[in-house]
Amino acid sequence: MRELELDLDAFEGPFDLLLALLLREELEPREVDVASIVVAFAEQLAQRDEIDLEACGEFLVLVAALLELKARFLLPDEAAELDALEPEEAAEELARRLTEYRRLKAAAAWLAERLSAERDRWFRLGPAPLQPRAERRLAPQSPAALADALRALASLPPSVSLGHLALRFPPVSRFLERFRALLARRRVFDFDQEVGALSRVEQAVAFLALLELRRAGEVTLSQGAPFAPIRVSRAADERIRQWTAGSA
Amino acid sequence: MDSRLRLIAINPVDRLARTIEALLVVASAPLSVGELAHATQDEPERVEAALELLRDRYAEERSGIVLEEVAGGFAFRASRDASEACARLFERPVDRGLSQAALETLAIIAYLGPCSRPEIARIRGVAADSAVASLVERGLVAEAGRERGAGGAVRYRTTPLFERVFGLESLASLPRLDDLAADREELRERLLEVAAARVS
Amino acid sequence: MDSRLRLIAINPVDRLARTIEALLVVASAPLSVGELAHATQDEPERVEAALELLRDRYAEERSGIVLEEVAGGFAFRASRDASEACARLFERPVDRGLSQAALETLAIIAYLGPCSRPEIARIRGVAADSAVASLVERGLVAEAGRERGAGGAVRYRTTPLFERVFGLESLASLPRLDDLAADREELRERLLEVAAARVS
Repeated sequence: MRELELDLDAFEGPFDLLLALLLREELEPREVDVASIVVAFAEQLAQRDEIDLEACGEFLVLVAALLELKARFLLPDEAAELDALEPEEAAEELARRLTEYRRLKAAAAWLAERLSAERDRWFRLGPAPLQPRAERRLAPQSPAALADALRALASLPPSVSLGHLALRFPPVSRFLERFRALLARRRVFDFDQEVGALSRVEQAVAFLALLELRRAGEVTLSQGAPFAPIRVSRAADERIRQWTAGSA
Repeated sequence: MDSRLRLIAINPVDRLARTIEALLVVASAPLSVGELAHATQDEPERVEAALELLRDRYAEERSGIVLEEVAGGFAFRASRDASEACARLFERPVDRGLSQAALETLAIIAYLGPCSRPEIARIRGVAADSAVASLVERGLVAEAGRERGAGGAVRYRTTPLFERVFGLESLASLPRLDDLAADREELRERLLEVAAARVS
Repeated sequence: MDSRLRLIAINPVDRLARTIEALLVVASAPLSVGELAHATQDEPERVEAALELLRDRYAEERSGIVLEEVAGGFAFRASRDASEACARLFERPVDRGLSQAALETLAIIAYLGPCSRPEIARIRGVAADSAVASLVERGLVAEAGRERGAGGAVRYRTTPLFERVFGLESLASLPRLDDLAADREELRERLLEVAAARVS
């Protein structure tokens, strides 16, 4: 049996190994030492910190396909009755996947070449040193809104009995909906600012709704200090980092 | 073709200036003469001569790119005649309105005249720090000295931008609040009274 | 002094080119013709004419600042002959090159569009987690939603920085995969031969 020269340094995955073996012109399937491939793969696994189940699964499928080809070659007559799976099918599937991988390997080689060719192209990462400041603009506003705001501050709410107020708790669901809608539009909001204009009872119910959202894992809460404004942010924040000045 | 010939043809300071141009367009902070000399491996005196050349080439009225000397060194900026186009490039979407907290804070400052944050907090019954900060950032209010001279709290007043946004010729054209108080002082007292009553 | 005289003296496309120069020198990312037309409030055709003028003025060998068409827009960069000087002062976004695993992962994401880690692992035959993490850290790829909406695996796409670092006008300027792997037929035939061998 031919001695297999396995280059473990160049070994990046089961596909690399199979490709190397199959493309070696003189190699016949019966000469493939499947055991040494398994050993090479196991050694590779041992060098890693954690076992990658996905890679192991892939490897098993490929080794099985290879073993089947080899078994059918070694036992041509019985093999036809052993299994319903057509060897052509197995080969076709293997060919499809190896071709796909091979094309991407070629693409990776092209990228590597391009990267080194473009090493002398320097450009600025991040904003310009004297970039003009982005201005926050506000649509025209009505002065009546100012008068209304001050009038509200200058008048006491009508005094009603506390017992009556207690009967009129607004439903928690109202605030759940309101905060969810708010978080659909904004990543973060200031709780105090949001409920500042509400009555104390409403504020209390709003706070219950906030705790409910936190319990459900929909929001995260932060507060700089006791009694400081509570900041509410979306739990799954999926902002996409576009331009990063991160260096290698 | 002949390298000696090319050396004579290209003015060496001009060549240095080109390299400095390149460095300045990549830099994200102003570059000092020292940094430029290090990067170009050239003498600081020659770097200064090259910068003089560039200052002339990248001058206001002559180019859209202007070389500016700032505290940390030299940097490119956009020319002044491009400022409108730059503003459009960096503009953010227009906000439709202000938060309730910002609106109340703005109303207090507009009607009562210069106010400090503690004063606004007393009237509103909640801290005013973030509301004031957002109004300053928007340019609707600005600092206006301190209460009782140095050491007192910073006071804030409305800006001309505030008047433009609210379509006011001046603060005198704010809607009248005669039903609440006769003048500014009375209004202030009334607001503080109500705030105290609200707490109790 | 005489404004009519100055209007005649300045070629209007040249004036537009100056404004575009200014925009490009402060922009944080390449600007498309559309973005430039919006910022300058001018016609896209005239913007293109002005860019042609600038492309000539800011050309390699002629200026330290070079205008390039990249990542779907136009941007300034340093001329290639200033590369050594730049290397003394700045850091590259991808400094020590990329590992083979990272390059393969990058190729998969660039060619196949948004991909999840399991998909990448299926194509490469090994886990892609650390390769994806290193690409995200370098800003070459970024998250792009999830497979089958919420709950699915996170998918990744290449960023504009990827196009810029690799000097691509857009993802469409990547070479076709078919051209890269011309011997795929050969591979296929060889495998089929292996399969057919048992029949004979």
